[in-house]
Amino acid sequence: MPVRLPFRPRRDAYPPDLWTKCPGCAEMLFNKQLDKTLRVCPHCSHHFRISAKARIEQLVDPGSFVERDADLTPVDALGFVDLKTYPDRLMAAQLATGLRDAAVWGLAAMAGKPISMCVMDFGFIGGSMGSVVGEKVARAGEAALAERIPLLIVSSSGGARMQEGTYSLMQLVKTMSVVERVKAARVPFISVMTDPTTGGVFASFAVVGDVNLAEPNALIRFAGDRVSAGTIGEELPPGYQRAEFWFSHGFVDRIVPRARLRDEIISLLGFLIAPLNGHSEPPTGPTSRSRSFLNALTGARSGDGNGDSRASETGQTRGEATNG
Amino acid sequence: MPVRLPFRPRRDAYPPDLWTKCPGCAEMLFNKQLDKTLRVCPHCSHHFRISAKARIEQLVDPGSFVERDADLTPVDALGFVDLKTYPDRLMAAQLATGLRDAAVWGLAAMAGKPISMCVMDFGFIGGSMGSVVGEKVARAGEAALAERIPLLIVSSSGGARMQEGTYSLMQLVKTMSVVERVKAARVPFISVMTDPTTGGVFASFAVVGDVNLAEPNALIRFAGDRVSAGTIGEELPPGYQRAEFWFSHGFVDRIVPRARLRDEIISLLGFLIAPLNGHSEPPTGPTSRSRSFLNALTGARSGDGNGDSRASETGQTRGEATNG
Amino acid sequence: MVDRLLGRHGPGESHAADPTDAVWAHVQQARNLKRPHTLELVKAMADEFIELHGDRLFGDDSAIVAGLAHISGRRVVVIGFQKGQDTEENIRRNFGLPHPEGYRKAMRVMDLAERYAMPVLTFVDVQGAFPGAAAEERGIAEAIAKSVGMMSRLRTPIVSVITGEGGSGGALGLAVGDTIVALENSIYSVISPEGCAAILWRSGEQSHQAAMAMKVTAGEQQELGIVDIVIPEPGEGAHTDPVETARRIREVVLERFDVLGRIPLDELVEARFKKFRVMGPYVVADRPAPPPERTGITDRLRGLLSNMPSMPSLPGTRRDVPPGREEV
Amino acid sequence: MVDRLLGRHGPGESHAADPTDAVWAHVQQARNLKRPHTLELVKAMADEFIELHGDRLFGDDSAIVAGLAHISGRRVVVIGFQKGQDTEENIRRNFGLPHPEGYRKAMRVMDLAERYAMPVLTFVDVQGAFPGAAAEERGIAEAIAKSVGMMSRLRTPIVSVITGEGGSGGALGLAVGDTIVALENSIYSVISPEGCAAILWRSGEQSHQAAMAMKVTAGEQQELGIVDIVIPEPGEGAHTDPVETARRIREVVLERFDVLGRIPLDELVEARFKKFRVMGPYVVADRPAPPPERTGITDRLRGLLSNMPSMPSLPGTRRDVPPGREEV
Ligand SMILES: [Zn+2]
Ligand SMILES: [Zn+2]
Repeated sequence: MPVRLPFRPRRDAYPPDLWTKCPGCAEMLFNKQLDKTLRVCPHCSHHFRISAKARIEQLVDPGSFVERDADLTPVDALGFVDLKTYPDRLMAAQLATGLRDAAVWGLAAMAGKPISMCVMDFGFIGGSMGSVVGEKVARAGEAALAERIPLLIVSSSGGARMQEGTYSLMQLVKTMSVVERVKAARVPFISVMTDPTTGGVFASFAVVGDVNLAEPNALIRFAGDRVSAGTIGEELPPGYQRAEFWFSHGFVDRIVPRARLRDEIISLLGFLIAPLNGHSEPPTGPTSRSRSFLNALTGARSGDGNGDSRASETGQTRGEATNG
Repeated sequence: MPVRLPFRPRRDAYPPDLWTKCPGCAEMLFNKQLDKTLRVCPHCSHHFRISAKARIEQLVDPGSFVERDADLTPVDALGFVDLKTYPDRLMAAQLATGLRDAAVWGLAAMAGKPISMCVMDFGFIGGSMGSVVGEKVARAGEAALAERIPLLIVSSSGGARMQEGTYSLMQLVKTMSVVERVKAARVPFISVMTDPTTGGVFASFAVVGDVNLAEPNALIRFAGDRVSAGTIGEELPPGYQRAEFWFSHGFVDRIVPRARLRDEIISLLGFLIAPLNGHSEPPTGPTSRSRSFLNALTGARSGDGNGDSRASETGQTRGEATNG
Repeated sequence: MVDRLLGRHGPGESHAADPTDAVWAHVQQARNLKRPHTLELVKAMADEFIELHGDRLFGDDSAIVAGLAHISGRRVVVIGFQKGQDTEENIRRNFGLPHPEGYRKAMRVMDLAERYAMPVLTFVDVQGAFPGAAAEERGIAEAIAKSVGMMSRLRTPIVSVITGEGGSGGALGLAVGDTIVALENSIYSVISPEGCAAILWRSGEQSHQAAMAMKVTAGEQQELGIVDIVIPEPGEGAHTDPVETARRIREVVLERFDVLGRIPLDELVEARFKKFRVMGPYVVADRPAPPPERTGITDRLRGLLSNMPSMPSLPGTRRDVPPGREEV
Repeated sequence: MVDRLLGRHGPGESHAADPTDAVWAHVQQARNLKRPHTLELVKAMADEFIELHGDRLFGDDSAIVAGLAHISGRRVVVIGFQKGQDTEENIRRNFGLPHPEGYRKAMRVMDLAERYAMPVLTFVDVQGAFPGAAAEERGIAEAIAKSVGMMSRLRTPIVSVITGEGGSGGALGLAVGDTIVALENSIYSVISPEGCAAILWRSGEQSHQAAMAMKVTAGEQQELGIVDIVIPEPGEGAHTDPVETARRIREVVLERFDVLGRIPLDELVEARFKKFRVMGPYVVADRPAPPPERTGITDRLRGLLSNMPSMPSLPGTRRDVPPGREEV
């Protein structure tokens, strides 16, 4: 459940300098080049962690993302102090990321089709899930439900946020209860697990997608290895708790390299189509409500099920993704 | 799936002489005494196989069982000949058991409450499931469904009956599709697995009870040990595929000695009460339909949920159980 | 022609005069590892295929594959057994023998089919479920029972195609369809001929007789009313022209989906229920039982011949009316 | 009185002046292995109890027990964690640390509860799910997620009673109820104090501070709105009088079932959804964020005192109306 702070520091994901040393192969990589390869090492395919903003830009039709509820801000309900106060930790994270908390949700289009999406940002206190993150996941799910459009959640989290105590734990219930409604209504839900997806995020919405995708070598786990190895004293095999481990154990449908992720999701969305009323035959196209909704929000053409009608880059700019 | 004929011969279950040697502890047991202990060895608790008739008498309120469809008779649709013809095998089994096939179904009362039940008889071609057995299981389920009374199935079977070819295989679908309807309608289903419950019977209705009970040490398995040990060449542990094995592997709720079986089922039926309409609150007592049905059929008082109101031994005699 | 019906096509086969040998040649043909399996067929049939993995409980069974396919513009869930075509793949696929995880993956993907209104196409080609302790103790029986039960009530059209070996409960676990199709050289049986012979004849050597007695061939199964449609195989058998085989399957399957897709779901599920509810003959004893039918080989071949150029029949019309109790 | 509230009852305990030590004594009390666990409680509460076993998938987890109970004439499904009371039982029960099979058994039995209209009573007392590789690889995360999801929509009343340690997701997997009850000396936390200290303080020795910071005690959890009802423990704690403890639990639980049972199922499930849907405070940024609340120990104890003689509140009245966004 907990956030384990000794994860790779944020510097690695957003280096201030021109070069980054690949932790996979130790090659020095030129950052501009790395951005062109979606922050995947061209030598060893190491997938660097990326921000929610970068993730959204990589996935959705250009300019189609409209952030919602960017103004939701965490509070220190417990008056929590460890080595720092929780407000100090929050402020530092907010300054470093420009986010108010570790998740961004909004509406977007993929291949011209509307989706509701929520993306976690590991750079904000380890992507930990407190009340705001849970709220954003829930609202993304509720929007998917209301509009009968697919829900896409990209996880990147150290787990529940200890500083909000059991409120953080309750976010597992909050998010799962919405996801259960999404599923009961036959609204598609695609979960993408990226490095890392752990603790309470893995033990709630991230693991129960209609389809679970994972990036190669992503760390995915419930119990931390300190717990697993230390407390229980078991020897842990190599590759333990990596995406490929979960694939072979039946919890991940597909391991998808970042360069193929957008196309795979679009392909899947071509199959997972919410029936018009949740209980009968599939629609032949987007519902009128979804269509007008999409048009209104993104200016995109309504999807015809054949792939690549991208929304034009009007209306909203990319920059708004994380600026709300 | 198949019947394995080299099971213990029927002689052991119905010895013509006065004494039986216990296969569990090698003690010689006086048959009349053995009948009083429900054919369980008083020394080692070995549970002898018993006929459908004996099973019914042990379980239901005295005189309450009314057999249905005793006249269903198998046919030789394939013209099947192995070392004998199928009709010859059928005739021998019919003469030996007084049954027309390996299952008996009917309506009865337990502690005054109506149930629909089907009991298999291993003495009839190894309790193998052909079209008649499948039909009787299905009809028992349909009666439970129609009357909204619990379904009780006591299995004792070598598996599907090879002499009826794929018709026997289709009995898995026939029975499961009825059981699915029973479950969807929230009608209780208790499965009792006795020695042996194997092949297609284990791989259909027997394993999917709301509650699965098993007699101690009963052989329960899908693949035969010739297949498991011979074909695959694995070493099989002691106790492999016995009731206790399935208990520890999560497929049997409770192992119940024969002497306690009736009481345990009655207790369970005190909990598993079909809601009046399958979708809402539980009834406070038997439905009026069930009550009149039970009264009409057995002369029993309607159950009040408190146990022991036995039906009087009027109307139907015990002897009809397997004579229909 | 008789040879062809019984599936004796391969080079070097003896044209046995003994009908038992002819049936056995058919069995061998059904087992030919070069026949196209699920992945080969779906690749030939579909414009797009995305395989889904894992049962979300324990593992991903490589002996059963499942995924989403676009076939001629139609979204279809495809599930089937996957033998290997060579030793290496066979080892990786556990010789096509599934563990419980395979059926549980199938059920998970069938649930997607129902929820997102996609018809289900299953390919059946399996000797039987894996008979080892690992499959047994993790509940292969439970997995098959649940899969059979789920298919019996799934609220979307299902077409099952037996492409090779339809072996016992392991096959049935994916073979509960509105329409049961079989490739000409396939077989379907309650137990393998070897298993049947070992038990009833007390000798595995009688497997040819057992295959004969169980009427395992696709044509015989159609005669018995188990199989609805038999698809003739191209050339010397499916393995000699997988692409044409896939084309023939696609044609039949799409026609079935067209017909089944027009039936309201309640009626479709009710018709499927009735289809299997009435399978298996019996008589009521107070009427005289009909004399046992002793079909000779001549009759059997005649039956095969008359059924061979089989035409699709309408489920829901043919199957809606239960046959009389003494139909056999 | 302060001592009592913080659960420092055992013989030989030092009456620590440091509030951190007082909280830690409470933690120790919650972990006392002599406290009654699920089977002890249900035996004391119920006229009849039939335990059901197995997840129908892989095994039977001895760390979670489930079954059918008659309690004062009412049919109730009881599910709970089961630590051992001595070393031998603890080993057999895996120290009360569940594997996925435990939650899957729980879900199977909850399904019976829904289908046969029995309310569900869960007892929560677990350090956390088993953190070893076997639990991990068989999907402890998936099992907990599914159990939480299932409880959030189960169409029957659910009352969860935290009797000892409410530890993390492992506890939550059985703790999604219409009403959350806690024994006075129990704790509830997002992570164990030791785990929290190891991560945030980089030292397990700060676990007392972590327990304090996370406000783990039943009374504090009630203040935070997580726990609805706190039940005072008899004598020197639940372990000193298990029968009286069970009696007090039964009284509260039956009252809750009476109230919850009168709510139509649609409303009940909607109210449960809303209860958890609004948990967790946040603000909207364009309004000034309230200054961080720094509750001192004095305030905390005052809070505990004022909440201690807690009365059952009506869910559906108290919880139906979402609190304002800035309620905390
Ligand atoms: Zn690299
Ligand atoms: Zn004995």
